[in-house]
Parts: sequence; structure tokens; C-alpha cells
Amino acid sequence: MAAEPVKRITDIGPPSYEKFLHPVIKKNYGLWKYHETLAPGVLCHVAESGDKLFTVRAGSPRLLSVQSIRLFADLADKYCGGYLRFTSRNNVEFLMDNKDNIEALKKDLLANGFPVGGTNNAVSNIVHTQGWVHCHSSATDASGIVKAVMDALYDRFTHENLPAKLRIALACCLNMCGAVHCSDIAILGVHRKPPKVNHDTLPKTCEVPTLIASCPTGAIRPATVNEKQSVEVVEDQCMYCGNCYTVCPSMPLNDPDNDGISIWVGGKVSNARTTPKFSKLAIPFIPNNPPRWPEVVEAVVNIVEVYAKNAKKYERMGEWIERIGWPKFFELTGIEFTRYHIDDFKNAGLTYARSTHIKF
Amino acid sequence: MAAEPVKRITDIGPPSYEKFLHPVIKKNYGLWKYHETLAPGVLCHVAESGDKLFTVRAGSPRLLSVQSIRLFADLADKYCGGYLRFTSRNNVEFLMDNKDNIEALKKDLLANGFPVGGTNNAVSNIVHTQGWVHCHSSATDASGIVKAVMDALYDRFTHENLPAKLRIALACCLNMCGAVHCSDIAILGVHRKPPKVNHDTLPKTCEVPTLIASCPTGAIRPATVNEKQSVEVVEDQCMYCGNCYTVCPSMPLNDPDNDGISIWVGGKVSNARTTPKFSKLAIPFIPNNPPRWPEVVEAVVNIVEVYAKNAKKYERMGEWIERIGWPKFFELTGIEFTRYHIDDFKNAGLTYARSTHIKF
Amino acid sequence: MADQKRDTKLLDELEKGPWPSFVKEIKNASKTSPVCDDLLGQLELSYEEKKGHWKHGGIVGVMGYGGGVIGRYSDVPEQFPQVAHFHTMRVNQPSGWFYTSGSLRTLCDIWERHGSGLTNMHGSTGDIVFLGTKTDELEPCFKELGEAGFDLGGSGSCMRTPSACAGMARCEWACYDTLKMCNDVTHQYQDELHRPPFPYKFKFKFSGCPNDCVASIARSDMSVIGTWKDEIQQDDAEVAAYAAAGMDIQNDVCANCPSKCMKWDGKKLSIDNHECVRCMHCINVMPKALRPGKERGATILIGAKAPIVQGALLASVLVPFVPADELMDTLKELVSRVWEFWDEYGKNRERIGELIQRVGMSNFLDAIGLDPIPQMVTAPRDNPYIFFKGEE
Amino acid sequence: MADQKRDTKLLDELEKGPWPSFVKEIKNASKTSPVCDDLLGQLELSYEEKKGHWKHGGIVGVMGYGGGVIGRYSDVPEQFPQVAHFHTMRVNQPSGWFYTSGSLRTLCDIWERHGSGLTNMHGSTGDIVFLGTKTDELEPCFKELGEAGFDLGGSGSCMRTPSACAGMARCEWACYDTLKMCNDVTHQYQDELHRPPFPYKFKFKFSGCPNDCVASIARSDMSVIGTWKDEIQQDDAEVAAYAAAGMDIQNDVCANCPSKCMKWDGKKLSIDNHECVRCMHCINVMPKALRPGKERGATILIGAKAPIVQGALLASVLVPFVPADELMDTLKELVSRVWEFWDEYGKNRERIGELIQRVGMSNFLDAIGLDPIPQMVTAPRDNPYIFFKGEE
Ligand code: SRM
Ligand code: SRM
Ligand code: SRM
Ligand code: SRM
Ligand code: SF4
Ligand code: SF4
Ligand code: SF4
Ligand code: SF4
Ligand code: SF4
Ligand code: SF4
Ligand code: SF4
Ligand code: SF4
Repeated sequence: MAAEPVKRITDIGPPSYEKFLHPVIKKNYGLWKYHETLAPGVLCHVAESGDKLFTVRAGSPRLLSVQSIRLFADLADKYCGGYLRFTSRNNVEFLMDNKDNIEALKKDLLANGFPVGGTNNAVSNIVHTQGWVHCHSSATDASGIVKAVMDALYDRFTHENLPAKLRIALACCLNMCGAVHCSDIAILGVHRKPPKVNHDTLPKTCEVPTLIASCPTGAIRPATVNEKQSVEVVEDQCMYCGNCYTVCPSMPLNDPDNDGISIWVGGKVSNARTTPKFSKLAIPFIPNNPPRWPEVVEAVVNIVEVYAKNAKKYERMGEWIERIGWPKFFELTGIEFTRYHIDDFKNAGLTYARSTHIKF
Repeated sequence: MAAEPVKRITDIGPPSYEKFLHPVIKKNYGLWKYHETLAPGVLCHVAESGDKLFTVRAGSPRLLSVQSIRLFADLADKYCGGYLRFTSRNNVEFLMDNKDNIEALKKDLLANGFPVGGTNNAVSNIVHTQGWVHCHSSATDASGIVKAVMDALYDRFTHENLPAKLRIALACCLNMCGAVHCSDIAILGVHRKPPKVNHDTLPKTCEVPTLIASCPTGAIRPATVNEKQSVEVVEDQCMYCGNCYTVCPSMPLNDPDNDGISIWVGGKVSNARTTPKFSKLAIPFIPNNPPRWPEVVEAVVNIVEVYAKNAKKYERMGEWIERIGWPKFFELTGIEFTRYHIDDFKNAGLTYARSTHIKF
Repeated sequence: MADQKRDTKLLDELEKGPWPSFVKEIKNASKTSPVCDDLLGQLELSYEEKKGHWKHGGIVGVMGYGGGVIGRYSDVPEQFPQVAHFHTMRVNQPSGWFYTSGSLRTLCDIWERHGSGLTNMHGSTGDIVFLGTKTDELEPCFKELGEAGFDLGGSGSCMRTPSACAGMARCEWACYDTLKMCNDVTHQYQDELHRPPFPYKFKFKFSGCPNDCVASIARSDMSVIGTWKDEIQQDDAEVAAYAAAGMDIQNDVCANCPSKCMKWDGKKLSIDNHECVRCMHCINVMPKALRPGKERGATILIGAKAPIVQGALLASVLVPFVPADELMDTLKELVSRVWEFWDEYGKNRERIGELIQRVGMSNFLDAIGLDPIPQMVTAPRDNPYIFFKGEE
Repeated sequence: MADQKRDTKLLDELEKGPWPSFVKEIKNASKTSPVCDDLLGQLELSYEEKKGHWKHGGIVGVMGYGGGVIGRYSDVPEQFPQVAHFHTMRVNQPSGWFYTSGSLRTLCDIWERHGSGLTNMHGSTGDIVFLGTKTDELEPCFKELGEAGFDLGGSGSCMRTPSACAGMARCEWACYDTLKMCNDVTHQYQDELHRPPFPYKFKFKFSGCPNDCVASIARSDMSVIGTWKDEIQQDDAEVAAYAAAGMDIQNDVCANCPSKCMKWDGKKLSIDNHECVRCMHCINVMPKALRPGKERGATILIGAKAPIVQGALLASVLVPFVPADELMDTLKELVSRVWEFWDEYGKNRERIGELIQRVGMSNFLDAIGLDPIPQMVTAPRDNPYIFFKGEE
């Protein structure tokens, strides 16, 4: 038979996860009974059948070269029959049925610069975004701050000595791809100047009605500049969200002197004990200070340490703050409370203290 | 000297309360030590000095004839040296230093049709408004419903056998002069049809821009009718709040078949235990059924009785509901949950259940 | 005296039952006042037709005042000519609604002479409400009231009649003198009360402690609620007495403490006062054993209102604590700045609470010269939409 | 192999310290990929100038797909020509991010041939992110991926790449099969994933229990969270063992129970399962003693998103409980109705959660044919602004 023209492969979707499951998992799928933590970063899941699955979790910078991925593959072959996974917070998990391999694997990981930890009441990896490595929107870098902060919290990753899980996330702009809005501690890149309209390119690159509609505060008005249809920004009404820039390249907000970092605290996702919570503003602004953002690192470490010292067992950051009250949080951390902390967006009224429940 | 022209007396303000204080009060002003309840409606306040002040609280219809007020004055003279007061919920309080007068006073009050009670964990008087007796705005009567409901709850006024205080309020329209928005049970008159614009009188009686601005939902649009400037109401956008009618007489909402009563529950004002709460919708609509509104009475009594049976000691209505959860409240009371219960006003999103905390 | 002549079949139903009947009151008053007869008639008509029969508003009043009288006209005056006019007068109550029999009789006599003889004791805002009279009677009635030492309360876009809980007169928990404060504020702002100067109404209410017996946190633009700063006064012997008398201190008291700052070991009650949020529960339950601390004063809150227009608001904390003896001065200073701001920026019919929502609390604080503090919020913002001000 | 040639003084600082360094990764990759060199250069420039150097977007992609590639161009291409184009490809990860060493090597080889050799393992939505390549390489790379059994994930106004927690593969608490569900949903809606049909993005995330290890309640338009309906499975012997081992069951477990439905008398733990809100806390703390019930399934929630534009939303309850074996069918049925409604009424760039806010939950429920139930709200409305529908 004559060769058929090769059909282009599309819409096949991802490969089935079933192909990648460790035989112990396959056998005990859905039949796990309980788990134990053997050491920080080392879990043992026990099946109804009595079978055991061991997991070693290693920290990762998320931005990985193929070289490092191959290293993980090699280690998986060496110790795990080739089976491994990544977690929802970008850690690597090596999966094995042989307890004896754990220590050797840990040693190899450490030798290659990958720490083991992040389980239970540890700081886990920082969920983060692109920053200056890849995004046009960013008010700060992502990977650099993450590296600097995790260096400082390294021992909190390799030890399980916090009151509860502590989840940090970073997003480099208000789009919040790191979904920082529900994190124990959130590091968020912010702009502080309205977009600078590029009237030359705007008419060609953007649809004016869409652009005007994009602004949550209605700060953008049609304007005619140099006889061309363009827009102007009512600066007082702009809160630098960048949504206009997302829909129109001619509205850049970047501004080295005014871009920087804000810190948010007390969010959570899990339904454990309390319902999920949004993160709330702790520090409105810290200037960008690459390469190691020492002020940001210091701010995060301070919050972590005050929390570690004061919260009760099982209390997540937000649960602790709700118990002691926000005034106390600001007092204990030494963070200044400013006009920016008071909400003025849509549901602001509901955040005003509407009772006389006050501690003195 | 020649008689001076009499100067018109204005801006003298109210007489000083000091003139009206019982001598025991004067003496022990600010020096009270504690109080006890001697019986429902009978309080004893003890001063640091050891002096005692006895209070007998009588229920009142609030709408009082001078005849009844004079009766109170007579009783005050007979038993209290002439001293009495009214409460923030329109009850009458007789103040005396002689314990021995209590029973006689109670007897006289009862003989004249005024019950004693309303203290502590009793139902107190219903704070209410004008209704058809005096207001142009009302979607229902006030005094009639109050009378019918209090007849049914009479024993709950004269006995202190509820889990906690139970405060009922009534307002005959959304202006909520009875401030029903923070009551354990609120009875609220509601319209259900948009205003019927009177195009003839409108141009003379109302300012169109003010009228348009008055509508919270932007349902009112300028229109020209019979060549006169007037307005039209986009019926879909109207939620019958009546604010347009308040600013413009030509927008009446009255409609015998569609006016009626809604019932709200779980509000509170005090800071005791929990912070103050708004009342929440229980029953969206019950038709007006004068003279005794049996369906309203039944609905209120049902809620009171289910609460009385199920709440824990010290639990106000709203505290109880928050503990058991709203689904359980609807289940226990047999009240139907409808589309109207789900908020769709400004902060609606915050009332959606944003967790998996669910009881089955 | 006029005999009962109307057929009030429906209303008569409301004479039945144990609770005092307003219908009886109207009938009572009708003995001396023919007006009440027509009122009954019109009301019976409303009961038959299930709708009110009053016309919309109408501006009437006494000379020189912009408020204090609510104009009211029947829409069926031919049928009920006596209530063709049926205006109410709001008479400013004495602080705390304290009276002597004599003062009440004086009021009754005046109102019998000049009106229907019907009242509300009291209106929801706190006034003595004289219910129903004709335009002609307003000025004579006002004159007699003045001579008896009474004045009108507020209506319209003015400071409304302030009110106060019984406070120090009859309550051991009053943390400041609510009656005096209410009285002083009312007298201080007579002009603002009688001559509507504002974008809309402005209400003060004064409660002596967080129980808030005048519902000030729900119903006043400026709410002053007593509280204390130091430790709850505790009498251990009385605690023991409550326990001995059968009180379940663990469950009734400690378990209901919102800040969980109380411990009961079966013998000794300990309160971690730094964690206490001054909710009053424990004090309410054990009034002989526990009392508010000695360093007393008040929290000042702002902006409560009913739902119209932008949704109901509870008052929110403006100043967490003002010592009792500084309260009047602080209040006056604050009020003048708040009113100035409202005057300048408030829209027509915009309550102060709505204005604050519209411009944002921080801008409002700037304008009135208060520093933002975390006690003003239940939590900081959770959205990143911050209006940064130029480099500071 | 290219030698390190750039001066990266600032970035070099980020090679220091114990946490694995992304700079090392880039330098590593630069051994085989010259692109990385220019990436380092441009990044160093960003670090010097404190600003990004990427231009806004740009529509590039593979044939027939409307998403899966994020176009990216340098704004200083003269200085860094290798990253003049630097597009990322989103490769759809296998459910639960499970791999074999072989599959990872295949991916590495493809990406070394066609791109920078840099990845994100993984992107925030869950994809394998191939970080940086030129337009010309997109199609060949896609072809090789396809041959290796991989496909692209989503970008733009499409269904985005769904993700799932480890679930039944590695967790005793999975109340339904998250991996299968994620995989099936992804395959079911390939067209919606690759060819943007919607007003905006639509994300699914699947968590096996209320711990929600993929943050679905915060980050997905449709969030499926495992739960159970019957009683917590309890092993009294193991409870006793925990107590014997020193666990303070009263304080660690019972006191943290949000519904206060647990009692510990020193010997026996009793749970009032009707009051339990399935928060997982007690189970989390005593995994050997307590387990989710046997009647398992999931809660379906809707509408989570990040703040842009109308403020962040957490997902809210749409269906309180669907038995595990009905989940796929129920989901498909729901999704089709939700998408239909969104299609018709959603504005450009309006997420489903925002649309629900705009039209009101009740109208949304009507449209998708679900009855309102009290489990959908934390409380009924507190404002009286009810849009009554014609007499029913
Ligand atoms: C591997 C992973 C799921 C995956 O498919 O990738 C996972 C796995 C487990 N989670 Fe998780 N969780 C994982 C992300 C999450 C997330 C999502 C996130 O962080 O973005 C959450 C929600 C976090 C939040 O609320 O902000 C999460 C909230 C929990 C909780 C609830 C903790 C709490 O008290 O609030 C538990 C229960 C516990 O730890 O006691 C839990 C428990 C567990 C257990 C013990 C479940 C089990 O029996 O296997 C697993 C090991 C836990 C550990 O790390 O100590 N997992 N877990 C994720 C590991 C991320 C990482 O590398 O650190
Ligand atoms: C007389 C009055 C003040 C006045 O100046 O007129 C008053 C007087 C007292 N109140 Fe009150 N309260 C009065 C209206 C209120 C209100 C306002 C209202 O109902 O509109 C509230 C807020 C209600 C709410 O939260 O919705 C109120 C919430 C309280 C509380 C807190 C109750 C709670 O647990 O939430 C207490 C403490 C208690 O009773 O344990 C209290 C306690 C008291 C005490 C015991 C204070 C004292 O030591 O003298 C007084 C006798 C109480 C009683 O009735 O059992 N009073 N009290 C008001 C009587 C109204 C009536 O006729 O029934
Ligand atoms: C008489 C009284 C009801 C009663 O029976 O007690 C009353 C009666 C009226 N109120 Fe009121 N309000 C009365 C206390 C209240 C209260 C309660 C309070 O002050 O604690 C409130 C809720 C609290 C608040 O202010 O938010 C209240 C919120 C309103 C509103 C809602 C507007 C708003 O500001 O949000 C209106 C509408 C308006 O002013 O345009 C209103 C308007 C009215 C008008 C003037 C009708 C109108 O639309 O113009 C009513 C005249 C009725 C009549 O014919 O007699 N009334 N009104 C109360 C005043 C008596 C007194 O001086 O003591
Ligand atoms: C790559 C990734 C960040 C990362 O480093 O991991 C990412 C990167 C971008 N996101 Fe995102 N988002 C990414 C996950 C998210 C998430 C998290 C999630 O999905 O769980 C969110 C928050 C959750 C949500 O959807 O609400 C998120 C919320 C946004 C938004 C906010 C808009 C909104 O819908 O509310 C935008 C703006 C937009 O789409 O217009 C956005 C837009 C973007 C764009 C396309 C920039 C833009 O304005 O067009 C970014 C491209 C960066 C680049 O150059 O590579 N990205 N984005 C994530 C996707 C990788 C993947 O496929 O696995
Ligand atoms: S958070 Fe903003 S800057 Fe960062 S990757 Fe997402 S869109 Fe880009
Ligand atoms: S940055 Fe945000 S607020 Fe400012 S103009 Fe653009 S869209 Fe509007
Ligand atoms: S609640 Fe409405 S109808 Fe009743 S008195 Fe007040 S304004 Fe009039
Ligand atoms: S009743 Fe309310 S919603 Fe309807 S038109 Fe009038 S102001 Fe608008
Ligand atoms: S508010 Fe406080 S001080 Fe005033 S009467 Fe009530 S309990 Fe007493
Ligand atoms: S006043 Fe309230 S918060 Fe303070 S100790 Fe007593 S119960 Fe607890
Ligand atoms: S969400 Fe629940 S089932 Fe899934 S991994 Fe986390 S704990 Fe296990
Ligand atoms: S799952 Fe949560 S709510 Fe249920 S019993 Fe355990 S701790 Fe209590």
C-alpha cells in the first residue's frame, strides 16, 4: 500500500496518568488507609493491604533546566523504579516501595542542592509566577524574590516546627497568577503610577471601547490627541491595577521607582477548622531592591517568626490573627497601620469595625 | 414699668431630666452597684449606699390617649411619689423606693389592662411605626399587627422563659422607622409592584433629576408623556423600595393586593457575646389580612416557639441560627427557602456559601 | 362627650385579647376629641381596603423652625373632615424618658386643648409624638409647650432628637453619664435641630455600655457607647456565691465569652483582661460579682442607618476610647469636623455613613484629621486596589 | 558548549544561599542553549533597571489551536537577539503530575531540540511550561509532543488545563477519583480547551477532600471538592492509642472542631455527625483513628477567581453533594448548562463568577435549572431589596 499522508496529531489530550503510576499505587489505588510522617519531607502511606508507599519530597526552584529534570529522572530510576511526581506547589516527590532507599536518595538530593522537607507544619515551596523572566506585566521579579525568601526560610522548610502549615505565594502583578489571594503570606508586585498612554500606538493597537470598559474604576476617558482618537486617564481614579494594559499594549505601567512589593497575610484555602479566607494587606509597599530584596525578606521572616512564636498549635496564620485581633497583629509585628489598610473597594463597608468589641 | 411685648419662646430644648428624677435616683446617681429581678417586669437596683430602687415595667400599646397617660400619672402618684419613665421600647416604668407598693401597683395596672413583664428573657414590647394611622408610605398597618402578635405572645411577655431576650420590631415600609434591620424578629411591610407614575401631577410636584437620582437601581428614566416632561419606570429594575415616592408624591406604590408583610430574623443590637447583626430574610411575603393578620401571627409564633424549644440558654435568635446553620433553621421552622432569600444587592457575593462546611 | 357612633367592625376585633389595645386608646380619646372619631373611620376604611388613606407629606410647621412637625392630610377628607389635616408634632423628650406625673399631665392638657389627645409615647427616634392636629393649632400648641418648658424635636434634614439609655440614673453599668451627654448635646445644637442645615438627617444616640439599650449602633449617625479600659471589677466571694447557688459558670459564663479569655477551675474565675473585648456577657450574667472596670469612657462610632438608599449600615468605630471626662469636648470637636465635611461633600439625602462609603474611610479620616488605626476595621483590605498617594 | 560569557553581577548573587537557584538552572541550560545566555543578559538588565523587558503579548500558536502558546518578544532585541522571540508553550500535564523517568526524558529531549531547555514544572494552572522558543519552532515542537503522546494545554478564552490533587493514587482521604475525573474532563472538552469558545477563561480543579490540596476553591471557575455524607469512620482503639501516645484530644482535636460536635470524656471520643461540617480537622490530626465516611462524593462549587476585574471571588456552593458514581454525568450536565448561559449572557472578559454576581445567583439558578437551597448561602439576604416576580 502507498504511504498515507501523515495525519497531524491534535486534540489527543494529556497522556493518561495511569501510565505513570507506581505499581504499589496501581495495586492500592483508592485503598489507602492512613499515612505517617517519617521525617520532614518523608511520608509513608499505608494501604488496607498493608502495602506501604514512601514519598520523599524535594524543594525545587520550579524554573528547571532539562538538566535538572534529567537528574530527577536519574534519581527516580536509581531509587524509585523510575516513578516520581510533582506537587501542586512545585515540589518533586519521589515515590518508592523500599524504605531502605530513603536515606540514600535524600543524600543524593542534598548533594545536588535539593533540600528535602515542606511537609506538615513546615513552610512549603512558594507558589509563584514569571516576573521579569517572562512576563510583560510584572511589577517585580518572581524567581529572584522567591529564591531570597526561601534561602532565609530554608530551615523552616526542612523542619516541621511551625504551629501549622504556612503557605507563601508570590505574584508579580495584580493578575495574581500565583493566586496569592488566599495565602498565609502573599508577596504581590504592585504598580503605583497610572499607565502612561502611548498616543502614537494606541489607535493602531487597541480598541477604545474595550479599553474604556476594562477599567474597574472608570478612570479611562476617550480623548482626541494630535487629532487621533485616543484615551486619557483620570489619575485620581486610577489604582494601578493594570487591567487596561492587559487589553491594550499602549497603556504601560512599568515604572522602576514606583513599582514594588506589597505583603498580604492570613489567607487560606483549606476548609480545615475555619472556612477559606482571603489574604489581607499587611504592608502596602516595599520598593524593588534586586538582586535580593532584603526588605522583603526581612518583612516575611519577621511575620513568620512572630507567628511561630505566638500562634497556638494548629492555628494557621489567619486563624491566629483572628484570635488575637488585627490591632495585636500590627503591634506584635511592628508593622505600621496606614490609610491604605482600610478598604475602599466595593464591599469596603463590611470591613469597618461594626461593634464595640475592642481590646485595650 | 410698661409691659414688654411677650418674647416668643424658642430653642429652649427639652426640660432637664434632672427635674424628673426620683430622689433615690438623685442620691445614688452613678452609684448603683447591682440589680436583681424580683419577678418578670420587676427589677430592684441596689446602690453602693444600700439604697434600693424598685422598677415595675408595664406593657403599653405606645399609641396612648391622654386618658391613659393620666392614668399612669395617677398610679405614679399613688405608689411612686409621682416618678415614672418610659423605656426605649415604649414600655412604662414605675420607679419607687418602697417595695411594699409593688404588688398593689401591679394589681392596679392589670386591672386597667396593662400587663407587667418584658424584662430579661421575655419578649418585650414591639418597637413599631405609624402604619395606616398616620403615614402615607405604609405597605401595611403597624399598630394592628403589633396588637395581634402581642396578644399571641402575651405569656412570653409576662414570663421570662425564653433562652434569651427576644426583640421584635415592625416597620410599615422599607424606610424602616422601627429600625427592624437589627431585630431578633422583624415584621416589615413591603410593596410588590412598581410605582404607578401619575403623569398629570408629576411635573408640578416633583423635580425630575432628583427623582431619577433617588432610585437605587436606576430604574427611573426621563420620559415625555402627553407632551409633558415626566418619567417612566423600567419595571424589571424596580424592587419596590419606595424611595422615589418619598421624594415625589406622584409615584405611589400602594396596591392592596400586592402589599403585605415580610418576616426577618436573627438580628441583634447588643454587643453581648457576638457582635451586632442584621436581620435576615425568613419569609418574603404574607398578604395583608386585617384586622388580625392571622398568617403573620402564626409565622411569628412559630419562629418564637421553635427558637424557644431549640436554642441554648443565653442564645439570641441569630446566635442560635448561626450555631445550627440556616438550612436547619428552615428545616425546623418549616419555612420554605426561595429564590428571594438569595441576596442580589450590592454585597451579595459575600453571602454565597464559600466553603465546603456543610451539614448533611 | 361624644358617643361612639362609627361602625368599626374590623377595628373592634382589635379590642379583643389581653395586650393593651390601641383601638381602645383611640376610642378613649374620642370621648373628648371628635377628631378621633374620624380617625377611627378612616382607619376602618383602610382595614377594609387594605391601604392607607393619607396623602403625601406637606410642609407645615411653627414659625422659625424647619422641622418638628410632620404634615399629614387625608386623601378622603370629604368622608372624614376632622382628619383632613392630621399633622403630628414631635416634642423633644427629656433625656432617658424620665417624667413626673405633673409633667405628663401638663403635656396631656396641652395636647387635649390643641390636638387629638392621641400620642406616641414615644416615637422611634425618641420624641414624644403628638399625633394629629390641624395647621391652625400648631403655633398655639407650640407656645404652650414652650411655656411649660418643652420644645419641639427634629424632622427633615437636621440633627434629630438625640436619645439616651437610663444610664447612671438607673443602671450600674453606665460608663459615662448618658443623660447629661444627651441633654447637653441637644441643647448645644438647638439651631441644628430646629433649622435643617444638613444634606440629610443626623441622629445621635447615647448608650452607657455595650449592651446598647438605645440601639445606637444600629440607628444613629453618631453612636456613643460606654466602655472601660482597665480590668473588670471582680468580687470573688460573689462569684463563689453564684456557683453555690447553682450557676454553671463554665458553660453559662466562660463558654459564652467571645474572646475565650475566662477560666473557671471550679473555685476561682480568672479573666485575661487584655483579651477581653468588653462584650458585657459575663457581667450581664453575674451582676453582683462582675462590674465594668474603673477607667471608664466611651467608644464613638459613626454612620448607622436604615437601608434606604444604599443598604443598611451599622455604625463603625471612629474613636475606640474617650475618657468619660473628655467625652463632651471630644464629641463637639469631632462633630464639627464631621459636619463640615458632610456639608461640603455630602449629596442631597446622603447620610454620613453613605458618604463615608462613597469617598472611602481613609479620605474621610484625613478630612476630619484622625489617624487610621486598626481598631477601625475588622480586617485590612483583601483587594489590591490601593489608591497610592504621591510619594510621601 | 557555550561558555559563561555574560557579566551577571546581580544575578550571581542569587546563586548563593541554600535554596536551589533558578539562576543556576538558567546557567545550566545555557550550556546547551545559547538562548539562555541572552535570557540571562536581559534579566540582568531588568535587575539593573528594576523593570521587565518583554513586550506586550503577540498572537502566535500552532495550527488549528487558539491557545496553548504565550507569545513573547523582547523590547531590546538588538541587545539580546536570541530572545527576540521567547514564546512559552503550555503542555498539558498528566493528571496529578505523575511521571515516569522515561516520560520526563522524552519531554526534556523535545524541548532541548526546540526551545530554551528551560521549563516550569509546573505553571500555576498546572501545565508543564516550556519556557521560551521561537515562532518557527512551535509547530515542530508540537508535532514531536503529539508523537510522544502529549498535547498542549489552554490559554486565552478557553477551558483551561484542569488539574487534580494526588487523590486515590496517594491519599487515604480522596472521596472520589480526582485523577480520573480530571483526565476525563480534559479529554471530554478538548475542543473547548484548544479553540477558545468562551467570553473568558474557565478553570476546573479537582480536590479529593475539603483540605483542597489544589486550591480549587480559590482558583477555579468550577471546583469539585470531595466530601462524604454519612458518619466519620472511627477506630476507638486508635483514638485510645493517640491519647496514650500523649495527644491532648480535648485541646488538639475537640476544641478545634468548628461545629463543636465532638466530645472527649478521657476515654471515649463521640462525634455528633449531624452537626459535623466535614472540615477535616479531626481526621487530619488523627489519620489512623478517623476517616471520612463511606458514602462519598463531592461538593460542586462555582466562580472562584483572582481579583481582576471585579474583585477576587472564592467559589460558592452549587451542589452540596453528588455521589461519586454520578459525578461525571452531573458535572457534564451542569457544565453544559453553565456554559450555555455564560455564552449567552457573559460579557467579554467576564468570568462566570462575575456574571453570577451581576445577574444574581437566583437568576443564574433559574437559567441552569437548579432549585435554590439554603446550603448555597451563608445567610439569607439582609436587605429588603427583593425583586418579586409576578404573582406565582
Ligand atoms: C502533595 C500535595 C497534593 C498534590 O497533589 O500535589 C498535598 C498532599 C498532602 N496534603 Fe495537602 N497537599 C498539597 C497541597 C495542599 C494545599 C494547596 C496549596 O498549598 O497551594 C493545601 C491548601 C493550603 C491552604 O489552606 O492554604 C493543602 C492543605 C492540606 C491540609 C489542611 C491544612 C490546614 O490545617 O489548613 C492537610 C491536612 C494536614 O496537613 O493536617 C493536608 C494534608 C495532606 C496530606 C497529608 C494528605 C495525605 O494523606 O496524603 C498530604 C501530605 C501532606 C503534607 O505535605 O504534609 N493538605 N495541601 C500538595 C503538596 C504541596 C507541597 O508541595 O507543599
Ligand atoms: C429600660 C431599658 C433602657 C432604657 O433606657 O429604656 C433597658 C434596661 C436594661 N437593660 Fe437593656 N434595656 C432596654 C433596651 C435594650 C435594648 C434596645 C432594644 O431592645 O431596642 C437592647 C439591645 C437589644 C438587642 O440586642 O437587640 C438591650 C440589651 C440589653 C442586654 C443584652 C442582651 C443580650 O444578651 O444580647 C442586657 C443584658 C442582659 O439582659 O443580660 C440588658 C440589660 C439591661 C438592664 C438589666 C440593665 C440594668 O442593669 O439596669 C436593664 C433591665 C433589663 C431588662 O429589661 O431585663 N439590656 N436593652 C430598655 C428597656 C426596653 C424594654 O422596655 O424592653
Ligand atoms: C414617627 C416615626 C415612626 C414612629 O412611629 O415612631 C417616623 C416616621 C416617619 N419617618 Fe422615619 N420615623 C421615625 C423614626 C425613624 C427611625 C428610627 C430612629 O430614628 O431610631 C429610622 C431608622 C434609623 C435611620 O434614621 O436610619 C427612620 C428612617 C426613616 C427613613 C429612612 C431614610 C434613611 O435615612 O435611611 C425615612 C425616609 C426619609 O427620611 O426620606 C423616614 C421617613 C419618615 C416619614 C417622615 C415619612 C416620609 O417618607 O417622609 C414618617 C412620617 C410618618 C408620619 O406620618 O408620622 N424615616 N425613621 C419615627 C420618628 C418619631 C420620633 O421623632 O421619635
Ligand atoms: C504562566 C502562568 C504563571 C506561572 O508562572 O505559572 C500565568 C501567566 C500569565 N497569566 Fe495568569 N498565569 C498562570 C496562572 C494563573 C492563575 C492560577 C491558576 O490558574 O490556578 C491565575 C489566578 C486564577 C484565576 O484564573 O483567577 C491567573 C490569573 C491571570 C489573570 C487574571 C484574570 C482573571 O481572570 O481574573 C490574567 C489576566 C488576563 O487573563 O487577562 C492572567 C494573564 C496571564 C498572562 C497571559 C499575561 C497577560 O496579561 O496576558 C501571563 C503570561 C506570562 C508569560 O509571559 O508567561 N493570568 N493566571 C500560569 C499559567 C501556567 C499554566 O498554564 O500552568
Ligand atoms: S502575575 Fe502578572 S506579571 Fe506575573 S505572570 Fe501573571 S500576569 Fe504576568
Ligand atoms: S491601571 Fe486599572 S485603574 Fe488605572 S486606568 Fe488602567 S484599568 Fe483603570
Ligand atoms: S416605616 Fe415607612 S410607612 Fe412606617 S412610619 Fe416609617 S416611613 Fe411611614
Ligand atoms: S420603588 Fe425604588 S426601585 Fe422602584 S422605581 Fe422607585 S426608587 Fe426605583
Ligand atoms: S446601655 Fe448599658 S448602661 Fe445603658 S441601660 Fe443598658 S445596660 Fe445600662
Ligand atoms: S466582657 Fe465579654 S469578652 Fe470580656 S471577659 Fe466578659 S464575656 Fe469575655
Ligand atoms: S485534597 Fe484531600 S484527597 Fe486530595 S491530596 Fe489533599 S488531602 Fe488528599
Ligand atoms: S470533620 Fe471537622 S467539623 Fe467534623 S467532627 Fe471533625 S473537626 Fe468537627
